[in-house]
Amino acid sequence: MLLDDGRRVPDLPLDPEEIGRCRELAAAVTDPVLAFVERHTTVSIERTVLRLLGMNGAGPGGVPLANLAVDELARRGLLGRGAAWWFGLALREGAAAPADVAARIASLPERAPKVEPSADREIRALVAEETRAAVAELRDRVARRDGLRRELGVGPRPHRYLIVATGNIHDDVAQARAAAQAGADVIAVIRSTAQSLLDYVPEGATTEGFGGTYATQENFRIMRAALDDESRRLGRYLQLTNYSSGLCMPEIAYLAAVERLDMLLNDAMYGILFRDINMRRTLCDQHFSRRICALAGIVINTGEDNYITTADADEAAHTVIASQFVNEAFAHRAGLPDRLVGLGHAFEIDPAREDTIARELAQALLVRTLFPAAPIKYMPPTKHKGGDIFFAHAYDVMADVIGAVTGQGIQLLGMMTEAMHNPLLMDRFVALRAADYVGRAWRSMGGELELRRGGLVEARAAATLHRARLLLEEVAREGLFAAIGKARFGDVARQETGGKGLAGVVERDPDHFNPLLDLLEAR
Amino acid sequence: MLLDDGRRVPDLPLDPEEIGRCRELAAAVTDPVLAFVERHTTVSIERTVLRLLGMNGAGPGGVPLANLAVDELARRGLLGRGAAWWFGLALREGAAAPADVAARIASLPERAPKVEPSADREIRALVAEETRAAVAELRDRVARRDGLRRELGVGPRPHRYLIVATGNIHDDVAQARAAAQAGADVIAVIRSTAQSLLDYVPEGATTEGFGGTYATQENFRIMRAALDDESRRLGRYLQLTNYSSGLCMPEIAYLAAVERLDMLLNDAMYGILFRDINMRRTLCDQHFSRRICALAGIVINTGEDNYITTADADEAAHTVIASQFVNEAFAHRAGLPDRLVGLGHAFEIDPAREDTIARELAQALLVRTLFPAAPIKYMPPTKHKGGDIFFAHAYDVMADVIGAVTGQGIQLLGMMTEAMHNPLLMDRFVALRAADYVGRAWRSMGGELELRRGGLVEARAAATLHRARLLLEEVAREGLFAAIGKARFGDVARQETGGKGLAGVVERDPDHFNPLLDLLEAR
Amino acid sequence: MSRAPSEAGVVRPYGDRRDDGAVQLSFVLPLEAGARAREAATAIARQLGLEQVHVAAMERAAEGFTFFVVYARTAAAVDLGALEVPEVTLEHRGFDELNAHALRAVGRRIVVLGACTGADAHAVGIDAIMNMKGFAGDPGLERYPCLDARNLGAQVENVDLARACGAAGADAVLVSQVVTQRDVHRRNARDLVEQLERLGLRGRVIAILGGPRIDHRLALELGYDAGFGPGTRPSDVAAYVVAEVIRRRGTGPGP
Amino acid sequence: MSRAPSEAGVVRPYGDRRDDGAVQLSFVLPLEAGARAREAATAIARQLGLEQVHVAAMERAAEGFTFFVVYARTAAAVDLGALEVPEVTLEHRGFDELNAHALRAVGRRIVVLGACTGADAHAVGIDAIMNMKGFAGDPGLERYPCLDARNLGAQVENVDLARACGAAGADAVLVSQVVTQRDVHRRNARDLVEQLERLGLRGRVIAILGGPRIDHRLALELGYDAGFGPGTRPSDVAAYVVAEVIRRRGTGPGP
Ligand code: B12
Ligand code: B12
Ligand SMILES: Cc1ncc(COP(=O)(O)O)c(C=O)c1O
Ligand SMILES: Cc1ncc(COP(=O)(O)O)c(C=O)c1O
Repeated sequence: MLLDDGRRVPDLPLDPEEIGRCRELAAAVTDPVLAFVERHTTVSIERTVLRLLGMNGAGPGGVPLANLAVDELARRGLLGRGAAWWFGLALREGAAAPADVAARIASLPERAPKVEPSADREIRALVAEETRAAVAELRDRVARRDGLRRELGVGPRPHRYLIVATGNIHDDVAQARAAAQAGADVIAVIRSTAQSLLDYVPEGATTEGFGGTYATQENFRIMRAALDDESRRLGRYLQLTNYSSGLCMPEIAYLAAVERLDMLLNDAMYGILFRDINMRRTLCDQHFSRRICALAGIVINTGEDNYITTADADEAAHTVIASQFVNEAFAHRAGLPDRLVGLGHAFEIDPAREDTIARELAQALLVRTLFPAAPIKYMPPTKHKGGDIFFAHAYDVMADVIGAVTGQGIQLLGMMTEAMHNPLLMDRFVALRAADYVGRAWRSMGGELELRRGGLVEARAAATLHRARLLLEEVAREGLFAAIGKARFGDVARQETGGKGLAGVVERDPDHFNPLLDLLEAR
Repeated sequence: MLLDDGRRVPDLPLDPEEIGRCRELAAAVTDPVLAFVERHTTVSIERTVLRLLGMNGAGPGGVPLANLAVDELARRGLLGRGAAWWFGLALREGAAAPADVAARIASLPERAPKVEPSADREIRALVAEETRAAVAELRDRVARRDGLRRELGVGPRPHRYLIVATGNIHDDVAQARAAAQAGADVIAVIRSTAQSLLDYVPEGATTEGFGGTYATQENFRIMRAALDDESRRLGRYLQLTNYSSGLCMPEIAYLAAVERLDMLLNDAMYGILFRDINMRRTLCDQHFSRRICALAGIVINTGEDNYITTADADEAAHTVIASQFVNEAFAHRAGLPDRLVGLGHAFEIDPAREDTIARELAQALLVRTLFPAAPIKYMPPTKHKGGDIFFAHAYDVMADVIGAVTGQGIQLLGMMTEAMHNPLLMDRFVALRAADYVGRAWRSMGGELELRRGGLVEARAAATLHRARLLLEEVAREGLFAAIGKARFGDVARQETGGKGLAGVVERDPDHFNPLLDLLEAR
Repeated sequence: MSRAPSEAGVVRPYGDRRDDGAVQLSFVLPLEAGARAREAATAIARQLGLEQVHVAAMERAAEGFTFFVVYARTAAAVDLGALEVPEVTLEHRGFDELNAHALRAVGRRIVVLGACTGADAHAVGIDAIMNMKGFAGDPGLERYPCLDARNLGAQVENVDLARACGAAGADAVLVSQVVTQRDVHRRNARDLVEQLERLGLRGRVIAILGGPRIDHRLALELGYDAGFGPGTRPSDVAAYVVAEVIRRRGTGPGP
Repeated sequence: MSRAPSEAGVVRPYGDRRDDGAVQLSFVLPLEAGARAREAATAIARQLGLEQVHVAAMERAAEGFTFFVVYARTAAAVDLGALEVPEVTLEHRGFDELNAHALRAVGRRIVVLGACTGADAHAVGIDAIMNMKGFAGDPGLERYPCLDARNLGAQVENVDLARACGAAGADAVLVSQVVTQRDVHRRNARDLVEQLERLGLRGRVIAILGGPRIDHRLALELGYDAGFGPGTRPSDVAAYVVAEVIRRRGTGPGP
């Protein structure tokens, strides 16, 4: 198969009917979810709207103003109308600064004040206008990012994606620059453990994280500035990514857009399965966050790779594919074109087994072939790595090889110290040297190799696709919520009303007002 | 292609006419050389005969008795008749022990004594009888080796070949056992630097070598005993190899046969090119040593891998193939069946270049396809390794992959510390873990992958074969001696009368007597 | 020739000859590659007491950073006799035998709670120990008739876990810690012990710590009764828990 | 934010934070894997002065041998100011310029003999420096009009090389040493210097040692004037030889 970027990968004949049916089923899976989403909003969505309208920064005690305001509205049961409306009301009543708006919202009477229809219309018009202006400004920032990217160009695919995770944004910057100089194309700043569970976005530059660095607007800004600088010095545009995941998906997507990030980890199910976040909440948040990504031209990276860290990669291969169809359908419904849908998968089969390359190749090629226009994100082995860094390195190299032969779009580089610590500078350097070599050495092999008709690789790919279809049939029949309840993905079961953050899901009033959503949906 | 051992490798269509022509040319190259060989003997060949007849051990000053005797004969110009004849004379005159024979030879008058034709016949008959007995005993030992090998079985191919080289045979034993336990199938004891240049075989157990351990009969015995023991413990027959190379090729082949070695590094041109040993000498010695290997069922490993440590592996790929045809022809002429002809080649293309895998694959598959019944020996990268052990490890892993996909017979494992020191225990362990993984992971891939018709790999293989034919045309036309004089192999030029050891080449008298050769040729 | 090197006396790193002291080292220095950086790397190795220092690789890893690979020899030697080796001693019995033994000696099912605590969401390790399915073919604690094993999952707050121990009358609590950056696991593991103490439960509950970067020594140091590291099997934990419960009740020989 | 870490002051190994002292180590101990071996490995690391020792891998490499990978922190720090850095200082000129300069200053071709000596048969290194073809696109010494460069090849005995230096009136001798097991290169390299001395040539000939495990410091120690290691280019050697010959003749500024 010839890829858009000119690379070739081995042809993998697949049953087009089966593929078509998977897409239909995925659409059927998303329909009822989106119907639910369209009837609800969440605290995080509402905070996002307020942030767009200028309510950034934190109040006394470090609580973000947007949280202060939305919590007050929620407590009073006023959120169903949309925070923007209340923002408009405060503006109309003379509030000047965002802090002032927050204060006014906090001092609203317990029962909602009545307003005249004309005042209502004015409020909506006023805020819609503000929103349009804010979105225009956002688009400007995005255009600047795209300008620099066009000017400098990105490296050839696969883009080498490396993580930094010192916990301290300034150390992260030093590490990111070093990684870029050594050949990284994408820098991912890993978040501090459990930021997913925070129902607010921390403020400011941070220097104390565990297993990662907090995702904050200021940290985004600092890193993007450093990467802009480094991009110019290297003459190659460096991409930046972070996580739009957890309880603040939409807000982080927005802040990332403002700070010109290029990609975001953003999955429809990750938070549910791996962070025990309530599924209603996550599914509302993911939709809104993806609409923002669509607006800002941010590539989303889905998290199917995670399933095979808890489930067995051999047995659960089809769950990855099924989930990708679902993630794709959700993404399309949120207005993301294929080129922004970075579906995730991984090289995670237990290396103690036989013929793992045949199956890894089958899986990687299957994903590549099913989603030809998506910039597939390929994760290296992680789960089966132990402390033997030499073995781990050899194992990573194999993932580099499969990535090269199957034309992956975004290639995470495996770390030989995966089982020990967040990567040190030398770990990344070692990984990049090997990836450079593999990339060079295997350059044209994707176009040189063919698969034996009906052989192990083809048969495995066909079987996986088939099982994915069967799973999708079940999920479409029973509904996504029920399927998750039966541990169909990642071997993890979650209940519809369990998990964290359900309280933050609010039914929209009939007169619900979300001018940002209106704009996003109008695109 | 389906290999004898049941493995499959990708089909590589080659022009059968070109292949046939290469074989004809190789035969044409060897003809005049063998004509020369048949008219000559060497000090080492003669020493071998004396050793077979029992003249082992060293005299005063540590000089081996065989050397004492042969040197005396040579000095007197008596060697042309064959040392066996003089041995017979001494026996007939009442010599009892080999030392006595040596002493009698040393005290021969300066001019050769005349003997009656009947005495001459008696001498010849006597020695021929002794030779037959000695050869029978040798065959017995070989049969014991084969028995143990059959009893325990050898591991699946490729056989993993690891070197030990501490300089001390006892340390070598510890390392060899450890390597075997970690999965080695073949142990190679590397010789001390420059043993090639010694015109005698040192005696006894040795503990002080540089870059390796002396090849001595006692060292062979010690290591084989340890490996016999370890083979029984592991339930897997461990093969032992050493070098039949340099100025003592035939003697070492004989001693290796006695001590039940399984393989020997033995090349028609290595000594000439890389040790500056005279070519007449080497070509006589290699023929005789190969006849011994044929008798003893020893697999020879040729040294074409060395060419691409001095010449560029991309540019000189065809010289490897041409030399393999020549080595094969010499081997066949010495009575070696294909299953004992372990032709050598290597993964040595500069890793800084592009698409090296396509070319390494082409080369490895070409060798495999041209010599389907030979237990091809595949060397890992060495020359382009530096001190970055992580890079070196990744690079080695790639050679393991190509070895697996192309069904090599004997796979040397690369050492991540190749550029530093002779391997440490941990270096071998690391290499074996990676090779195990690659072997498992890529198990069936040789049969799963096919090559694009007319693609890079096929085109490269065809071009290399073609260039090998052109080179063979030249060598057949001008003669091997002249071709070596023009640096056609390994970028090294040598002259027919230059180099070390020419004085040890002696024209055979018309009544030359070599009862061992007679037996070997009669096989 | 002795086959296996001796297990007593003094041992030193082994490269290719007994006691040669060969070690491999790698690190980065914040310096540009060059003669000075090479000297600096050598000096670092010398400060570690290394001899015959060979800087095998010096590579520019980035602006102002150089990666080194070093081979050297050390005179460091360990006297095995003098080594203190804190070790969980386990007496392994068959699955049925252990269950019968435990039920006989304790007279009821032993209550075991497990969780991955704090912000740590890595459930795979504790699941491997507790869930039916188990690990590497070894069934998990939930499968043992002699145990009443309850896996509370990941991201469990210490205070909630401590309370649950009280409520369930737990005999043992299994704590998993996987994220260890800047010693977050130490703080978090100590905190649970404090919570148990605050509730007056520490004496009654066998506290067990586990995870890929945990060992018995560290667990003891953090106030636990035992620690289990990488590759632990559920049967190891079952054997320990049963023996320890019985030992504490004074109804059988301790572990 | 300062971009490049400073090049002065004290430096320490860098993992992910300035001065964190992170190093990686691997070695084998002649012990069976187990708790005791893990303790022994930790003890070895501690003897090296390492802290926060984390035994990341402990694998049975063979009967009685265990392979370890260790990550740890060191307090070792190098004061760059106090470092002595013996370094060949080279003033690089263009090919033509160097030749013109040399011929002008010396008035004849400088005679340079080269060989890989003793039992060492590794000719590739000395060939790379001397042969026309050169190394990595850099032409070899034979190509320099200002030099009369003669490559004697490998396996050359020291006594023969020393005599050849006398016979040829060599200005410089280039010695390559590649095999270094048990310091054979040291012995062999020293021996050549002695041979030159015996023939009264040492003062007249610039002695240069090179090879993958050679550096300037080692060469000085072994009695040479300069040493060149991995990655040396012929032009480095040419620049040095020309400058040194001129310096010795007192006809120009030294290197
Ligand atoms: C799978 C995985 C994940 C999955 C977790 C899924 C899940 N539900 O568990 C996902 C993808 C979600 C994930 C996310 C993250 N991870 Co994670 N993850 C891993 C990974 C790849 C494997 C862990 C694993 O499952 N091992 C398999 C199990 C069976 O082994 P085990 O845990 O060692 O358990 C065994 C023993 O230790 C013991 N044991 C364990 N617990 C207990 C308890 C008791 C009582 C007993 C007796 C025994 C015992 O028994 C088990 C069986 O033998 C490791 C890297 C690695 N190869 O180790 C990284 C790793 C643990 N993750 C890491 C990090 C930093 C994260 C994140 C924080 C990154 C981020 N900022 O986004 C996130 C967030 C998660 C969080 N907050 O905790 C780091 C931790 C670094 C450190 N030293 O602090 C690691 C080491 C990767 C790395 N090098 O950066 N991760
Ligand atoms: C090629 C090679 C061979 C070839 C040599 C062919 C030939 N005619 O040269 C063959 C295959 C014949 C061979 C054989 C052996 N080899 Co060898 N070989 C190598 C190998 C793979 C590459 C060396 C090389 O050519 N490098 C490329 C050149 C360009 O680099 P270089 O030598 O470093 O030279 C550069 C600089 O150092 C410098 N330089 C070098 N010399 C000089 C001199 C001067 C004056 C100056 C200014 C600069 C300079 O400039 C050069 C260009 O930058 C190395 C492993 C490795 N990757 O390094 C092993 C290696 C050198 N060999 C080794 C050994 C032990 C042997 C044997 C003794 C093994 C045996 N017992 O059979 C044999 C015998 C050879 C002998 N007696 O010397 C060991 C040495 C171990 C040690 N530290 O002592 C090594 C390190 C492999 C290993 N790990 O075991 N070898
Ligand atoms: C989609 C997605 N979100 C988030 C994360 C990170 O974890 P956390 O929940 O700590 O942000 C991952 C980890 O791989 C992921 O794939
Ligand atoms: C055929 C052959 N003989 C011998 C040797 C070893 O070298 P030496 O000449 O030191 O024995 C090699 C090295 O690779 C070889 O390939």
